[in-house]
Amino acid sequence: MIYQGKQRIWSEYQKEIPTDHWFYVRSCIRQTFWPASEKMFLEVLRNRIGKDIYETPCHTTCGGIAYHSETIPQETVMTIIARQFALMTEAGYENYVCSCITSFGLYSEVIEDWREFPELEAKIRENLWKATKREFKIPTYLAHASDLIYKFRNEIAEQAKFRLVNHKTGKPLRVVEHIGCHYSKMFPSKGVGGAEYPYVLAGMVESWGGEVIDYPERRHCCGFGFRQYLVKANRGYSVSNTHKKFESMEPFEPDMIITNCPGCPYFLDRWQYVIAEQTGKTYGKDGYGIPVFTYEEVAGLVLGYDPWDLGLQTHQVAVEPLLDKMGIPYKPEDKYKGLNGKELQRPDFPMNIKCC
Amino acid sequence: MSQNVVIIGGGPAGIEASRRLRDLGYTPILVEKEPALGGHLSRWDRLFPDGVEARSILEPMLQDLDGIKYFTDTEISSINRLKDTWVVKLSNGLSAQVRALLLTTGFDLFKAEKKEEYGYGIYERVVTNADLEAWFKAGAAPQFDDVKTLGFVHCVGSRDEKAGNRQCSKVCCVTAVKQACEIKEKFPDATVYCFYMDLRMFGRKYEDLYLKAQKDYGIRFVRGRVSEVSEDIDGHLFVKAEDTLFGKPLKIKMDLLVLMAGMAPAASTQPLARMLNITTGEDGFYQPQNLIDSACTSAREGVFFAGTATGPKTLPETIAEAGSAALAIDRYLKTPVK
Amino acid sequence: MIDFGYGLTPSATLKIENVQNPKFAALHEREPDVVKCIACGSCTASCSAGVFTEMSLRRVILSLQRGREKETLPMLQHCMLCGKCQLVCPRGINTRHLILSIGKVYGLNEEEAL
Amino acid sequence: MGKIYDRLAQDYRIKEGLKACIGCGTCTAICPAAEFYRYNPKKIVTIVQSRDDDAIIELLKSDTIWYCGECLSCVTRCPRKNAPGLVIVALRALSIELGYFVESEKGRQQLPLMHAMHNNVLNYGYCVYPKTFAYANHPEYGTIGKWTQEHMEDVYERLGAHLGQVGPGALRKIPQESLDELKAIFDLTGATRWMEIVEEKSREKAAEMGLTMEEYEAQAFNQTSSCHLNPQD
Repeated sequence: MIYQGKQRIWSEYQKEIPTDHWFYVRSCIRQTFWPASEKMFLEVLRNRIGKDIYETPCHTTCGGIAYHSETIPQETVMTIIARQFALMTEAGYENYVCSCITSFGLYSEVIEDWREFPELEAKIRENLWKATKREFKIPTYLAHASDLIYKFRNEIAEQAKFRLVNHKTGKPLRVVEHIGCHYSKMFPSKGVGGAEYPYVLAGMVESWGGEVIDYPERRHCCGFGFRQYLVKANRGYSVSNTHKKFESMEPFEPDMIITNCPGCPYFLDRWQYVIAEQTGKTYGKDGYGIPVFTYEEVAGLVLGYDPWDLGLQTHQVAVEPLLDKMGIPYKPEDKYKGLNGKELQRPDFPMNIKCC
Repeated sequence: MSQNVVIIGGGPAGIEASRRLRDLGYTPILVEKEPALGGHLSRWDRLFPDGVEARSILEPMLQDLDGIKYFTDTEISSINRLKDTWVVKLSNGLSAQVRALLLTTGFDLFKAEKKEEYGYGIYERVVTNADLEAWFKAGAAPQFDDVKTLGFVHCVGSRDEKAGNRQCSKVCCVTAVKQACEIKEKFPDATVYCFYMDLRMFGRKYEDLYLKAQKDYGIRFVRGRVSEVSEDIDGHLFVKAEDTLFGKPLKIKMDLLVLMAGMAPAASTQPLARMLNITTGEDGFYQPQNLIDSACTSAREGVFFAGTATGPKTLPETIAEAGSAALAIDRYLKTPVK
Repeated sequence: MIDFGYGLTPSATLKIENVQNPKFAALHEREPDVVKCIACGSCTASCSAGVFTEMSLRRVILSLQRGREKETLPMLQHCMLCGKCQLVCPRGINTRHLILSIGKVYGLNEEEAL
Repeated sequence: MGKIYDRLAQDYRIKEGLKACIGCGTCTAICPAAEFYRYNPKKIVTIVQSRDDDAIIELLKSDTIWYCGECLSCVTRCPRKNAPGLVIVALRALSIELGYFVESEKGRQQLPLMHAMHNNVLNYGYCVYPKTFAYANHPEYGTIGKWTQEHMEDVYERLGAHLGQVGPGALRKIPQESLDELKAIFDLTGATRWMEIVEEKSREKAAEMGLTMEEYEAQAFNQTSSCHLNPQD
């Protein structure tokens, strides 16, 4: 591996990211599986970095998952997106940041389509007016939430309480980064670092002390595949793709995985559980599996937030071995409690993959 | 005293045209930006289809430069039209006023690192056709001792809209087959693959070389464009393509991968085109009057072309065209100025 | 072990990392010309059996090279050794002889016998 | 130049995604579906490019067009700036429009998909939503997922989400006016019509298969035949 070769490519994909005043839209999947991650994103941007991030309760799904599972036509998803843009316009913002890679890819594609086919944009404007009496401006800047964390990665590093370093050995943690297909595979220039060697997560990992692993199936899809997961009969496809990635990364002995897309961490986490319960095979050390994180969770850990405030208790793959490596203190007894220490019945533990 | 002709570009086309013009009684002024004449040919080891040594072609040319004024390490500072002549100023301070200009600016090898998914400049075991020739020329085997499986990727930066080069570079197919046989001689036990889209074995004895590669060298041909290259933990490569004849994805672990970088327009093409106010095609190569019987003449008075400046060509084609360009210039200079 | 109602599925990817393919080597021994195939498909196009069946000599040769003989050997049952393929092969491969050698090397059993 | 092809050619995803294919196979080489299904995206593009209506109709009725996961990895690699993934999306849309989707096992999955997605989007404003993400249908949600569902209110409250609450925040209740706007968009732009087509065609197909709608939908969601997968070596 020639590191300078990657630096050269990264330098060619420098995306312009405005520093302030963003209109924020959430992710269906991130809210459902990692709600604390979105909370952390706003906490970091608003309270740690001091930026203006606006959110309206009236925004909805972008319709991306419904569209990619062929349950709504292109015209519908485009009009839903137009409505989101209208909410941004009405709120007086021009910079649009979304918490979902599927959305980000779709927004990028829709904006491109409208640019190439003005008659299509006109049709959608007409649709939106007829359906909602709203009008919209296309965002001046479109970013994925991770672009902003990337942009402020060094400010976060300055405030860091912990680093992606094994506090006993002082060695950098070996980190697998997983980007999410729709971030830059369609439009390489729209993603930090491009499509082949994306830098958005690698940049965070580097400035927070970790070491990025480049393993053969790094670019491969997590296997979500929309309908290929949503329909139970198809899930063999989904788990097989994750399995392929883990078989490929195993020899590199990663300490953790950091993800960009809200869906990927769910699949990379839960498919490890399924593979373990089905075949007995576990990855990582001592039968614990390889812990998977959202980039917000990693930022939160680095900044010293309580792991249970970050929602790490809702991961199936135990995070404790990593917390111990980083020297992050935590209260095992609080892991499965509700708000204000409310006692909840503890979850069952799986047979083949160790949990804490 | 004999009339001057300025030739820009000291590769095979420029040298050959200079010699022919000299033989026709002109004084060629040959300008080369590199420290030495010879162009890409001076960096190549052996030539298809018979494997003759490149220097056995180049050296006689270089020993036959009497009567040719040539300047290396020299760039073109400016070219201006003055009545029916061209005034050419060189970076060495000299200048010449001539009626005829010949552009033999050749091609640049496509920068293989632009095909990011192939990892040239990132994965140590990914090299180019030019790297391989350099090794052969230096008599040094590839720096890796354990080459058991290796591959050649055709059409790197050719027939590729994403890379901005739609054209076929013409020489890569036969070069790949030539190099595959050569490397098989260096590593007789190695399994050698060629990944191609179409095998364009158009020239005399090229098809024979292909047959020899299959029959005598056991080169394995896979019809499929390489899609992705990655590196495993000990630095070996995984190469992914579709075996399109089989209709299935294909993944091969390799110890060495050779990218057949194609021909891209030379960097000097556009600046000179602007100085001379001549046009280039969509592909970025110079646009001759037509590609049939006026391939050497430009749309501008007294500006001529030869060689790969007007698109990918083989060496014999380049040399032959240099001769025709010399004759075209001769005819032009013999016609009295209107 | 839990049954989730789905599971890992086999990969279609051809993994020919320098596959040692002794049978094909043996075939190559008998039939050096087998590697001369350029997959032009003339044999398949002219094949009498190919009109009614899956038979494709081009595919058979390729699958043998890839060590995937299982997928195509049964095709050979349909061959009637009419030899039209031999007339049209641009590389002059003695295809009838090749087919017989494949039968010998890959040991087609009785019902598959040519 | 068939009618079906002409109709397909009107689709913006075909305009975007299908220039001239040279059959080089870069798409198939890295396609996740090509590895785990009997599937080859290049062949699909070849058929569409042939403009042969009969072949295209056969495709629209087949399982083949439903194998793609829409990861769009193929888009990065095509040397001709094609997007096989987008061609698939266009084919799927046409298969629904023409009611051909019920002719294939994978296509029949549109019924459960439609119900799940339209329910989530129109009633909650989300594509995925905790209250409709049933552990029973998602055993891989794991022991921790089961726990999350059994203590849903407490867990989401602990994580700082606003599940079902008014005002901004994760999983907030999206105002009824906003949901009404989504419904209006669905009615105007064809999503509602798609639901009608899928329900009608599925009802016909269920009758033909001698199944109740419930049985038909359960079968589509749960059952898969081995013909989709590659032969085990």
